[in-house]
Amino acid sequence: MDLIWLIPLLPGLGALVNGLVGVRAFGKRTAGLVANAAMAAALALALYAFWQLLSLPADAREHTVRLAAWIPPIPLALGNGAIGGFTVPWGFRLDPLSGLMILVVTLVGFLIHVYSTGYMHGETRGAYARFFAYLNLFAFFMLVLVLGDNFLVMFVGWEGVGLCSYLLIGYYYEKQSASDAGKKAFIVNRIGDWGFIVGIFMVYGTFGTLDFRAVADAAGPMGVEAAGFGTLSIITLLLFIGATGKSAQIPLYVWLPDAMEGPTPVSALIHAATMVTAGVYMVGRNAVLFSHAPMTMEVVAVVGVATAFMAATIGLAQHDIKRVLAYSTVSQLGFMFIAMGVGAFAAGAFHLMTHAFFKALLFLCSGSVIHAMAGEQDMRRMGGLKPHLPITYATMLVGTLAIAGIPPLSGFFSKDEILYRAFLDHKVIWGVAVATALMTAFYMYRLMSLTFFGAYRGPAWEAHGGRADHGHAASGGGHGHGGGGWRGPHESPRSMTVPLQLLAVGAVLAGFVGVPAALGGGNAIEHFLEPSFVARTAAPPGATAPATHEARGLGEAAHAAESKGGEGTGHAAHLSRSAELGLMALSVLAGIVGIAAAYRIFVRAPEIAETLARRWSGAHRVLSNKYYVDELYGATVVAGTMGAARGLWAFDRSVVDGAVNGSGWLTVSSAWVSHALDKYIVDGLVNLVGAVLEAGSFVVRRVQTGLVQNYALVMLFGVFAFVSVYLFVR
Amino acid sequence: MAEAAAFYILAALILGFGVLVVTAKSAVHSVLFLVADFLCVAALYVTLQAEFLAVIQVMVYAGGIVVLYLFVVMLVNLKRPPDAQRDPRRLGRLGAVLAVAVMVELAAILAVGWSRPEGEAGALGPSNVAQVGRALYTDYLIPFELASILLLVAMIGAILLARREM
Amino acid sequence: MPAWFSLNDLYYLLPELVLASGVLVLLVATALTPKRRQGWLSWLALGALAASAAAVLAVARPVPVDVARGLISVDAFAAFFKGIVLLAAALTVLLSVRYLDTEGARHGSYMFLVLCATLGMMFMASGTDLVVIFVGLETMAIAFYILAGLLKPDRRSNEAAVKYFLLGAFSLGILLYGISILYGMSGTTNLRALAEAVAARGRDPWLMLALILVAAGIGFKIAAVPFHMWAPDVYEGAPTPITAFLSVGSKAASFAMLLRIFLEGLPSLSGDWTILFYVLAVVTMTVGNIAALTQSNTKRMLAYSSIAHAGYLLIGVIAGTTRGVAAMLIYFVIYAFMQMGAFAVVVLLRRADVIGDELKDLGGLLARQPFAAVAMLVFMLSLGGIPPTAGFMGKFWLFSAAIDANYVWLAVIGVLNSAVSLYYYLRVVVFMFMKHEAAGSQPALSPALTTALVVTLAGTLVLGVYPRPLFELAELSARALGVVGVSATVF
Amino acid sequence: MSNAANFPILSTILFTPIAGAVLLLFVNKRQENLIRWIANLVALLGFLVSVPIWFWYDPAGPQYQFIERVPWIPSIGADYFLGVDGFSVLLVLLTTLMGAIAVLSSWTAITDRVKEYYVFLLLLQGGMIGAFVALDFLLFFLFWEVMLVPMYFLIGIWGSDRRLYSAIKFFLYTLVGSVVMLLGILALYFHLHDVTGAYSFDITKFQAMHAPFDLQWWVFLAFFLGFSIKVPMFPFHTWLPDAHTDAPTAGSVILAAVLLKMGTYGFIRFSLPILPEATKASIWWVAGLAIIGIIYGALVALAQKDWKRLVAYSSVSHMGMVMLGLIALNPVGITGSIIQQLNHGISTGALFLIVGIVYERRHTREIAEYGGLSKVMPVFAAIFMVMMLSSLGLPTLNGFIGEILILQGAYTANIWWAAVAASGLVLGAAYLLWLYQRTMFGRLENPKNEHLRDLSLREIVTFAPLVVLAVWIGIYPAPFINRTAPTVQAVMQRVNPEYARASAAAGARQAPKIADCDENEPLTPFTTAPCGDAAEGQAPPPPAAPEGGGAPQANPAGGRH
Amino acid sequence: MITATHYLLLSVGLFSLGVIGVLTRRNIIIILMSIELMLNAVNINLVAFSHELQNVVGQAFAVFVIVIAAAEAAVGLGIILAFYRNKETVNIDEMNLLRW
Repeated sequence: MDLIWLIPLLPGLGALVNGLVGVRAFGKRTAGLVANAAMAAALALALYAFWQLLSLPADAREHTVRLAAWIPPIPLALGNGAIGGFTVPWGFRLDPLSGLMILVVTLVGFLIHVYSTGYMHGETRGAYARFFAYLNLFAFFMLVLVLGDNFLVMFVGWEGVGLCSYLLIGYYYEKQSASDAGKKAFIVNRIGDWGFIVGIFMVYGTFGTLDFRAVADAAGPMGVEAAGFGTLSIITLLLFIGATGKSAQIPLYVWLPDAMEGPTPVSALIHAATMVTAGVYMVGRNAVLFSHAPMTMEVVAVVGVATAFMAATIGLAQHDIKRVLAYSTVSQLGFMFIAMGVGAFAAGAFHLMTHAFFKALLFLCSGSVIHAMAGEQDMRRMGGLKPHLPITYATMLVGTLAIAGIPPLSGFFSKDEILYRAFLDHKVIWGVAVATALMTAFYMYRLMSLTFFGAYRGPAWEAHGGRADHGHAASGGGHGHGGGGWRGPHESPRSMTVPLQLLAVGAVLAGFVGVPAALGGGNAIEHFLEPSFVARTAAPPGATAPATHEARGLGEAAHAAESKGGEGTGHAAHLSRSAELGLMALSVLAGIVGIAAAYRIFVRAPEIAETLARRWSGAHRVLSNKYYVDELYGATVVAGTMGAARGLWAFDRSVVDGAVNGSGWLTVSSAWVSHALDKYIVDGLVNLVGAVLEAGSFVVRRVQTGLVQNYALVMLFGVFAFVSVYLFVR
Repeated sequence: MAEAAAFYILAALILGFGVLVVTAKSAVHSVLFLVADFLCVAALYVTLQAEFLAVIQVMVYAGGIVVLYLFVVMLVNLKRPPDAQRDPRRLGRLGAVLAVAVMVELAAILAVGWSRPEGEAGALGPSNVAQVGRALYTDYLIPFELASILLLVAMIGAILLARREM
Repeated sequence: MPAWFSLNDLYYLLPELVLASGVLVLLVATALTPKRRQGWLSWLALGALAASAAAVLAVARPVPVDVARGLISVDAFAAFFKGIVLLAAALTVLLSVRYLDTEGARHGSYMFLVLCATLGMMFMASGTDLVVIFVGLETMAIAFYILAGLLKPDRRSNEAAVKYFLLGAFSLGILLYGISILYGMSGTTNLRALAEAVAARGRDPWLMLALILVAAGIGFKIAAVPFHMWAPDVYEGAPTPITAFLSVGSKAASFAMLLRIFLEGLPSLSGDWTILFYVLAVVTMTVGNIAALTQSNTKRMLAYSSIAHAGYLLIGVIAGTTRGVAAMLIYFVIYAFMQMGAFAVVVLLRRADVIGDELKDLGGLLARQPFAAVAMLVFMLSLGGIPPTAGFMGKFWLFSAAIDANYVWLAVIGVLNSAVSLYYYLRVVVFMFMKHEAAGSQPALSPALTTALVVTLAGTLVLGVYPRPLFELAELSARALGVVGVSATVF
Repeated sequence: MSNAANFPILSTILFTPIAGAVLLLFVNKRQENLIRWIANLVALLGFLVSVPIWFWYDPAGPQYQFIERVPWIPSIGADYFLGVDGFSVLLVLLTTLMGAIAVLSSWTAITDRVKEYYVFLLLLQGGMIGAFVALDFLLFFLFWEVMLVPMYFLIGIWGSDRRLYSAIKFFLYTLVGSVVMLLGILALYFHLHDVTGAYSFDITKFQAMHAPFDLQWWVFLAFFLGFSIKVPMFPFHTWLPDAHTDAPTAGSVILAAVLLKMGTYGFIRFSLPILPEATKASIWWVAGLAIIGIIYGALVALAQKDWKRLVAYSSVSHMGMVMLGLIALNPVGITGSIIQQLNHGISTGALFLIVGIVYERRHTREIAEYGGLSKVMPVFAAIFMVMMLSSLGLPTLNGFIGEILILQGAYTANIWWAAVAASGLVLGAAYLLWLYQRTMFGRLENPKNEHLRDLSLREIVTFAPLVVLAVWIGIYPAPFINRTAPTVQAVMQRVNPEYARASAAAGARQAPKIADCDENEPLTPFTTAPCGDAAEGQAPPPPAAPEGGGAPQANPAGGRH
Repeated sequence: MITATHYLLLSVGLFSLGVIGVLTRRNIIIILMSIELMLNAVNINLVAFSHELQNVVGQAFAVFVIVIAAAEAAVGLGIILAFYRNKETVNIDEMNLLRW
């Protein structure tokens, strides 16, 4: 386990090799091989490390490796006036939570790498290596993110994955929309990072350390800020702002749908399975802090549920296959935050894991579809693909059922756990979440229907036999056929279908690690993860509130003993087994209803969709325009910033500079104000002084008339002035 | 009383001729009034028991300098009247006003009164030519000699400037 | 009281006597040399100046010596200024050699006048009696009136002479009127006796009047605003080497006189004249710099720059401390080098076909005459006070004197002014380094001019990097001011 | 390792470029390639001779090391007094490195008046080094002013468009500040004389002096004007975009990388330790201006259509960050400020080089003229990407380290400073990414860009050290941070003595856990620095310059030679 | 009783007349003469003080002033002649080649 730092480093090396050498020298085969080998090695190491972790006793499953001092200690005062030392090590920590995450990242990552070798084969040689370099780099940063033992190392990964996301979204950089989307992703993430980083400063100021474990241990004995809005609440709120950016929650979710401009494997890996869950992971990582700040928890839950619902509604009306999935991702991330917000950290992490499998699967399937359709992403031009793409269809169906929460697929267990915990916490949240689950099932099956069922609506392929210029430049789908003409929808190569099948297996089986007690399972994953969510220091006796709260948040079994003192909530956290089963049934029902409705509308009677869209045209328009949020942001935040920028620039050129140039000053006073604002005002305050001096110079020169008697006059005036001053002043 | 009468008469003459010098239309007239003025000043010196200076005044000023002026005036006045052109930017009138203002100020300050510096009650006889001579040749020998060089410079300079060739 | 005159007096007057002899020899030699072959007279003049300088060194004494019944003080202060004046004169001679040939003027009479002016300046620096100072001043002034108008065919030269003369005579009237009142207040013209008498009188209104009038008269000589009006016109019109001499020698001697009269003669009124000079200094440097900003004629620009420098130099007077005086002395040496050097470049540009005093005549000088261009760059930077040139060290001393004497705002105005001044100094640089080459024949260096440039450049650079000897000398000299000397005893 | 032989290393560093400039004067100006070779070799040599101080400087020793002291003008107490502490070591190295890079980058960019160009460039180099190594106030000021002249010429002769205007603006603007600063120096100088009875320009004496508050206040204002114009801080920044825009590439690089550091160097070396009370009284408005600068600079950068001007305004923003860390007056903030100065030198220098590359090829800086360059210049695009990321503070690159330390320091001083200033990071990402998108991404639509050459080997070599440094500082900044410790410690002793007192304990408490420890890099520098004596008022920082000017032997056992 | 003050007031008057002349007349020669008036005013002062103080210095000084007045007159007239040769006038308003 001392070698865990190698897990991120291997893909890092892969990225280095491919980035420095590969883009110039490697053939596609070599480049793909390097990247895949790096990922495979990382996967192997991760499996080994995880196995070692499991072999430890449950309360000792934590291992920290520190490579070096990143920032050596520098004295700094803390919030309480004491002087501490600000220092950050390059430290990595393996514990159950990070163990789970590295497994997900390396496993899903590896599969997507494999998939990409097939999907990206149409790229030119350099671009191919570049893609894999980025992908490896992403894996590197993602692993740093999850393995980091302190806030700053996590932040390294945090920003790093943002960068890779930027690079990969903008992979087709010649496409304006792609580079726009990349930029948007990065900047919106940066807005979130603002909160994260300020939160980090507060963490240091409060605890004097940035180490997760030390922070958690220090926060453990602190009181829960149930009554007011204390330091921990502010910290957690700031951290959560960071999470909303990375995990695409309201109000910072807008970048994720646009991020679908990237190649589909990227969408699968980054924007579905791993990176976007970083926010969830971060909240889970700081579970102790969050659980001490109930007000933040409320915010988290509300934001989560609102995002889940809103994204699901938008998903109903999208036509782009990837966009549907993107909104679905946003929605599912909302679910995870609901879990976090209601204190079900383990459930959230569980859903994170299952989601990684089925959403990656769904994305890769959509990639397969797009591949088959030569880059077409609009579902209105698909349909009836089932016979052409049997494997894709089957695996995608598995994914759809999983996300819809149909037992015994993985999505069922994790989603159900969240719904259950939400029900315990707040009925309204639960209600909305169930509605969302229904919609999820609906729009996912709508996607299935539009893609695989019905009549084929796409272009005729025989007529396009000679079409050579399709491919990424035209469609953005990132797919090319090595120069050959498109010969109609067809199943993808093995390098793509095998990962699909493996992921489908995962999507089916991943849920079984968390079979709830109500179904006779042991909820193994929750027990496994739980040490990551608690402070090691025991709560001081009498501090009932935190204990109670943790009990609520962390599962009753673990803290049953501690929650003895706590009454009310502690007991309310239990439902009878039958009630639990009833809830379970309800959620399954929601899934089935959704699927059935979608089947009815889109497969059986497609005209209903038209009718509905016409009848609810207003709502439909709002939904298909994504609630106009992008437009709103464009009109307010972006326009405001750019307006300020332009205004300040004008200010800079005219006033600040102008006081010292003068030409600006003169121009302002002239009638040409409108034109001048743009052009001359800029050269305006600095130059004013210059102009004044120059004007002064001319005045002084005019006095020099060349007439001797005037000179004598000036001299006499000097005498006169001095004498007068003497006479009248002194 | 006689002293006072002499002073007032001479003062009136000096100032009167001074006004004429400054206001005379013709430069020749100016020069002539200047001679008269200088002679009056010389007379004033006599009343102040500065006979030597009075003589010098008559000899150098009235005899030398004024002749020079007259000569130059004659030389340059032949062609056209000098006051023909007038530059509007010249502030002559303001100059006169300012000069009067300065005069008033000076007079105001000087009229406040003057007192003899202490411990300097020297003895200057009624005929002090010898004393002046001694002062010039002992105390002020160095400036006296320097003045000779100055006069040499002036002489050579005047020649340099006045002759036609370079 | 010692004998009215003795060999001792003659010994201590050796520098002046040597120079006066040089003047007479030169006069005779001029008379005997045909017009076309007068070139060697310049070297004769240079020899006389060198001999005089040697004599200055020879008679220099650590303790001030009173000579000629207290009319003259042979002290380090005087020696320092004599050194500056002689240096300026020597450089003027070097600048003049080819200039005179180009203009077709005679060397002999020109050099005679230069030496006479120098003689007058030396008396101004060493005189401790108003009469000596005044006669020395006039000797210098009259020589300059003539020198300014020496290029008779040149109407600008004529005009400069007339203006300088009329205004000079006018200001002389004012100065003398002031001096006459001073005499009336004290019964003496000796500065030390004057100081005692004035101290006894206190702030008498007459004294104040005299003070203002004398300040106005001297203000004219040092070209302080508002008594500066003559300077730009005369500097532009006069022959360039004379302009240089006027701006350095005349100014140095006038400042020496100013220090003598005010620090030695009127120290008890320092409260009053400090304010007066404060105002003069501020106005002078500001107006000088502002007016210089838009000039297109190099000489005229340098004239305004010289006016501004008078303002800076007044800071030393205002501070009134030993440090202040030392700063002035230091600055004058430095100023002599850089100002003479700048004029040397202007002289260089005077060719048979080009007058060369417009800024555009400097165009592309770097390509045409790199040495001169680089030298001019150094002079301009030095005038602007940029290290590592000497000008920085000079300004540093002046401003430090002001700060030391608690005239912080004066120093602030001074430094801001010096920043403004860089604008027009750099304009010169722009023309030399960044503009196209000007028309006209190739400016060529003559041996004399090269010597002058090398000397001024070396002075400007060396004093900027290693000013130590100058500083020590200047402090020594400044301390001598106002010290009553011992009587002369050599023989 | 140490400077066992008391080799006058600082003088060597200082005079190498100056000697090179003098040497160039004697080369025929038509032999342009010879001139280029000489200049490059001299610049490289200048860097190589400066490398030993990185190794020889002992963070555990006295603050100032490699002391050289020779009387210069004894009558006023000015000495030729050189010495460096960790901060100046870093800046000197930055200067020599950037100097070499600037010279190298000019090979093909400058074809006109080559000889003068290199002479000025090398003189500039000498001036900058001098300012960083001088421990005599007068000497410092001398070098400080000397720099203006060659820079003026670099902009004025080899600049573009409005070069004369920009050059004179640069010159006068900075001159105004520095002359006022000179008055401040003089006021302190006379106060030192009043206190000690001796005239001296010894900076270490000033740093031990306690001036009355009134004097401190005025002098602080004077210094502030001088330094903040150089930095430049918000209302005094307008010379910067013009100067940068019109300067030749090497000029911009030097200007951004080194010249601006003069201002912040001045604050840390002079304003803070000499005028602690006045500094503390000014924290609020200085921080306010710094924060305004961060946001204002970023916003104005966002509005630029001119590539170079955009980078110039980003400089304003970044330097605001540097100032913020500095005025936080705690060790983390100041350390961050110092590190960020290096970072800014590296990243912004590189960004100017990047503009220079395309400007040399296309002779326009209009962003709209470019687009899609990634296609034709992939290596260039990659380097640009790295430097852009470094500039916007991506972790694992250098900018992040500085910004995180600065913001943490600012947070400790005042929560709102950090909160507001951190928004600069967002804006920074916005303008840089947008710039990158507009120039590198998109389709190559301008036919003039179709045949742009990618980087030549020489150009890659100019960037290589910068990229290496960016990554090094980003991943392992400890050697840099440790070297700043004596400086920070000395400053703290003046402005915030609690830190000086508590640092030993803090270091001991926080130090463990960290496994790695390079032998040359003690991880707890604050423990070793002398501090915490009760009478810290009287005790001057310990630079102990023995008579005769030998460097104090920090490591007696280290004499291997 | 005629005191020094009387003489001073006289000299102020004469001095001011000279000043007015300098400032108002256009003929350079008359300006020169006005300056002579100013110098005479100075001399009246000196002699009056000399008499009042019974001190010879004033008279000696006055001698020097006269000498210098003479020298100035000579040089001044020479300069005017040189000017006149070029310009054919002694009008001071026509002398404005050097300005600004």
